[in-house]
Amino acid sequence: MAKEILRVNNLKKYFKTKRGLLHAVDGINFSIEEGKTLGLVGESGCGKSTTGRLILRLLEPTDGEVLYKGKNVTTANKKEMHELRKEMQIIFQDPFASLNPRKSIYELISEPLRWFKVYDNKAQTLKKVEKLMETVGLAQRLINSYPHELDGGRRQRIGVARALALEPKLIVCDEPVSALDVSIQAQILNLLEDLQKEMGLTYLFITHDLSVVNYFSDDIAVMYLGKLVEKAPSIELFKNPMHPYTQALLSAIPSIDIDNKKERILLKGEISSPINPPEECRFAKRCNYVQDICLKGQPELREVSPGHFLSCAVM
Amino acid sequence: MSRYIFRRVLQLIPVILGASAIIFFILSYSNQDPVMMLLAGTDPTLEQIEMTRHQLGLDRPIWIQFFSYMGGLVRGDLGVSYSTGREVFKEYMLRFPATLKLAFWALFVSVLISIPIGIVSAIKQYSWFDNFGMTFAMLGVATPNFWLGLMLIILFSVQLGWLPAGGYGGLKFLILPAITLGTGQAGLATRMTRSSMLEVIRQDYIRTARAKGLSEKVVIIKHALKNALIPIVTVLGVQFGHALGGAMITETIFSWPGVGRLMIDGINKYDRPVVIGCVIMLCIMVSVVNLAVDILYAYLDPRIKAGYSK
Amino acid sequence: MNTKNDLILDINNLVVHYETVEGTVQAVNGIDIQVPHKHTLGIVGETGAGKTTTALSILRLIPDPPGIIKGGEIFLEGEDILKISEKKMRKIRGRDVAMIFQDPMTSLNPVHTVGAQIAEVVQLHEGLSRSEAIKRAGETLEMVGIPAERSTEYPHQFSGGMKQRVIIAIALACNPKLLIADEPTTALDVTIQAQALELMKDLRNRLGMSMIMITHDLGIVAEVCDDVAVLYAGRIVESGTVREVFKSTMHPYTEGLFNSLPVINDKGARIKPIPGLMPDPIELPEGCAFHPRCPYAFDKCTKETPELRYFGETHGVACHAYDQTGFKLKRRG
Amino acid sequence: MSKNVTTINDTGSALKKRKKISRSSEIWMRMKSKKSAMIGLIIFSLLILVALSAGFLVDYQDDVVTPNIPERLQGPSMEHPFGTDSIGRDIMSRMIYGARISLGVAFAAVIFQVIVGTLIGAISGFYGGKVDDILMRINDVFASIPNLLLAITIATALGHSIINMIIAIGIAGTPSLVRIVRATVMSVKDQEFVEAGKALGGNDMQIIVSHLIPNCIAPIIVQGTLKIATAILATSSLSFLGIGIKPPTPEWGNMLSGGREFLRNAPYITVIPGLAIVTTILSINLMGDGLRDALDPKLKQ
Repeated sequence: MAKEILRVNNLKKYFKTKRGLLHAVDGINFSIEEGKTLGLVGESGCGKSTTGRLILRLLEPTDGEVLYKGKNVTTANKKEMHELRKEMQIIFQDPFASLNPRKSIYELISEPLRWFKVYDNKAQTLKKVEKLMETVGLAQRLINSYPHELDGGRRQRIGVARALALEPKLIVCDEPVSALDVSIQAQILNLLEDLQKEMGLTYLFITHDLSVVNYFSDDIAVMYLGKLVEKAPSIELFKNPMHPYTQALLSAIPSIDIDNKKERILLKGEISSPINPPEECRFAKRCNYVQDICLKGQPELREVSPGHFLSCAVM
Repeated sequence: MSRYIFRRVLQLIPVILGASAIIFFILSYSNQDPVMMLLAGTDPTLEQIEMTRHQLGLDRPIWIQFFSYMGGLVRGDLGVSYSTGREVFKEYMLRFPATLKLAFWALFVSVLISIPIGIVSAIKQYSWFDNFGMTFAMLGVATPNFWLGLMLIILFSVQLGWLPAGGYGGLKFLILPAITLGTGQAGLATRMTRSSMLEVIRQDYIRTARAKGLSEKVVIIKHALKNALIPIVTVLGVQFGHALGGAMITETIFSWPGVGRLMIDGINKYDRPVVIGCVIMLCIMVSVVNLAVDILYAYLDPRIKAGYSK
Repeated sequence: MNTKNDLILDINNLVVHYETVEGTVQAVNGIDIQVPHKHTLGIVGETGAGKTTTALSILRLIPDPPGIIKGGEIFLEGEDILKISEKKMRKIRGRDVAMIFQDPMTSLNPVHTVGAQIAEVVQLHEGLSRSEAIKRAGETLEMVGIPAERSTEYPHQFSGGMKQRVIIAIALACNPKLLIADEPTTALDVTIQAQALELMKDLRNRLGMSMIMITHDLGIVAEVCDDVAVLYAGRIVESGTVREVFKSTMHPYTEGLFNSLPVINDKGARIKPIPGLMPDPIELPEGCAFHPRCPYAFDKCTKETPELRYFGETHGVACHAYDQTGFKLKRRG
Repeated sequence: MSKNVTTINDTGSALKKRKKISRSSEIWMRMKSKKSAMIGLIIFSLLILVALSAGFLVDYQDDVVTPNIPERLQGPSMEHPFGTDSIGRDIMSRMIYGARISLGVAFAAVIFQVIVGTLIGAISGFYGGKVDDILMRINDVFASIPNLLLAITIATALGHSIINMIIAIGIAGTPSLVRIVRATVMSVKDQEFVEAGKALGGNDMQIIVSHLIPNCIAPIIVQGTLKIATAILATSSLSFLGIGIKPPTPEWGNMLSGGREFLRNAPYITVIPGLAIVTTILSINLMGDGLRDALDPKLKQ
């Protein structure tokens, strides 16, 4: 019924550093169906943001391909890429850094419209900007304000409005709410949800916050040190987490439920270095169930039950 | 660490050769003639001029002159002065002790003024002391050395007669030049100390130190100052390096027989080997001081040390 | 209610302002806090609610200028620390009251070894010799799960989670009676946060400390705290035991916070954000500071600031809505 | 379309009172609030005014260059407020003309530096890689020779004229400006909003015009201002050493140097031009500092 809008095949991104090759993203595969949300979850340094940037080709991949509606994004030429930018957009994590401090809200939101020459006159552009501001819940009188005069929540609304300006189909949301307070976070999440319903948007929702991702996503992919370790529909993942890392991650969320205290799985140590990682399973050093087989390498992601993919040799 | 030093010394070579080449060509394309300068006042015959030119090797094409000079340079030969006929390196070493002495005492004056004022100004930001300190620093930056030197001469030599107006000798002769050069340097160093301290005392680890119950003195000296020193040491190092290369203006005012005077004399006489020799030595001085400063960084900040050993 | 003698900390009507060029920032506007011995109090609130200001007041570390403690009393075991000399206060910091700061990346001095940074505090407060202090530093590191040999290393050689352990070690080195933790795990990853929380809980129980846990995360409060105070615009709007506040929430703002959270076990439950924004602390609205965002606000809320009133022994709420008989919150599912 | 979306209702925020103010007037307002910056600006404007109107105020032949031996070495008086010099010329007239030379040379040299420095620095910072490597190595070599020494060498080689002074000081001050511009461009280039611009479909040119230039211009203006002070200092230093502008053309540095033989009897010949230099440089630095604070939008809070 739903068709695939984005497919990522064996995507890799290595960065050269002084100490060796940093395997930021190391051969990941997934796809998203139109109108759905895929949550990409992981801790800092796992490569989730790099993945988002690779999809939009803000970074050039080392290997692999990104297909948007069957078109290969990674090999698109300048002109094709320019057209693709209208279809795929991004909302950044830090609403302070991602808005040019010297531009007013009008200039910020109208920028893509002007660049793509969507309208031939200023009045139409202004009307569109006003409409976008209304859509994301920004008061019209702020149109000439500068980002530093606004709070984080409003700034993030500007980021959303800009992403919507060209009426894209796919939006990569890179930790869009993690810099915000709980009550403001909830406002932005609701906004994104409403927009999805109204405009039929597809989201890749990148976050480290599991409770948010569960609420927001249809499917969840869990990332650890550049690899996907598990992927499943979110209800299934939360009910039946299979990878030891997913299990630990889920149990680590502090719960507000004071009556049902769950047993916490504590992991040993901390995330190891992504620079020149050894052949073994990336999680082997911290895993409570590690066996000899794990040291031979990380297994491919395989389907263990319908829609539920796992990369673990033991479970 | 030693590998790091070795690498730095290697990097220095192209810079010195480049700087020498620049000065060489600037002086060579001058519309002035060193031979005429040399023979000035002797009413030379055409023959004499040609002979001198030949002796100095200036009748050869410019590229030949250049490569012959550079060839000498690579062998460590700075050449011979046109005007005195002596080896440039010997001339230089004759003057260097005076410059070293002046540079060292100027640094002493600068440190003595800038660090205490900078620290107190930062701790008591916007107080009357801070205003006073910053006005002083602003004036230090805005006052030209040559004028400050002359003002000190007017006051201490001409009016009060306490100190000599120039010349080379014991401490008496050193005081005015050292103060002139040192206070000039102190202006910038004071501003740097203040801003660096202000930056550091806002850091979280200073709050951690206070939360331990440490006294303010310990917090400032032990926890803040060491972190703030890097930009201060950088500024002081650059100034010291330049002073080592010859404080041309201060040395001129106080008739201080250092390498700065040698350089000025060389320029005025179009004595190319002397000028290039001085520039090369200056580059070496600046680089040696920079290297010393970098090594000092490693001592001040373990993160930088870790970076060097890679 | 607790009697005075049971309390390690008793704050009465604390008011802290920051005088800035743009106006007076009313950061803390009359806060009462009681912490009994061996209890853990959670202080919850969003950015700008006055959490950190409250914490720093207890150590008298409010940056002055621009901060001024305008009024109130802070009794530490019966003694008003706002009235003692700075010298005496320094003896309390690090020895009786210790603090853990939010960002482990910036809270350690980069130019001193971690061992020296721990040894410094024991040397200062317990009169140990340098070598004894260094030995103690090693023991304290072991206590937080770091091998003693690493005491000669510098902070940049530690990962984020390890740095936070070092900070915990510094705070606990002198066995403080009260530990103030200001968002101690916000900067950490979830799995590392779990390790740090576990460690803090364990040490608190072993050392018999009282603790104030400042956080914006209600989940952490549920896991770690006995009591909780909810802060909004520099005032406590609701306080009580964790059970009281979580299970029979009374203040509309607390309700809003809970409704803003996605429910992890119930994907269908839609979040209900609090409309609007935190008020500007320079221009707090009249009456109840929450009234512009409150769905239950009526006339009185715009005029009078509600006082904390108690329902039962420990459950306090500052809300006028309870003047109306039969008022009840509509908490989500 | 947006019926489901909650619009933020404002809660006593300070934003309500805000009217639309243009950016330039906002910068001006911030500048005005800083007393020291305004003092600097006023003094500097007066100096420029004096320099520009020098031709109306004094007669170059009669007042500035022609010796008047009978009136030599007269101390300050009503007739000669700053006294006369060793050959009897009115020091005030010479100072007024000297302002034109000192400021003129400095301005021209800085314009040279800003044009060349910005061009090289921006290319280097924007393109990076090999281009950057080569340009920076060359720049490093120039930077390794101290400013004053480089200026002296160039001035000596070219000969003593105003144009040559401008070239000498212009070239000598360029390497440090190249570095500042390059560092600024690189730091702006790495900002997330530049990446955001790319994601929104901007091409190189659009991103340069829209994001890079506006964020680099403020630091360049500030540095340019401060560089005027350095250039004035360099001009007068060279003239003082007898390498720069030669008498009888009046320049503050050579006037001051001319008083050296008369320190005992006529110290004012040395004192007054020096005070003028200090005042000028001080006013520029105060102004530059104020400008830096005023141009930084993040400092506003």
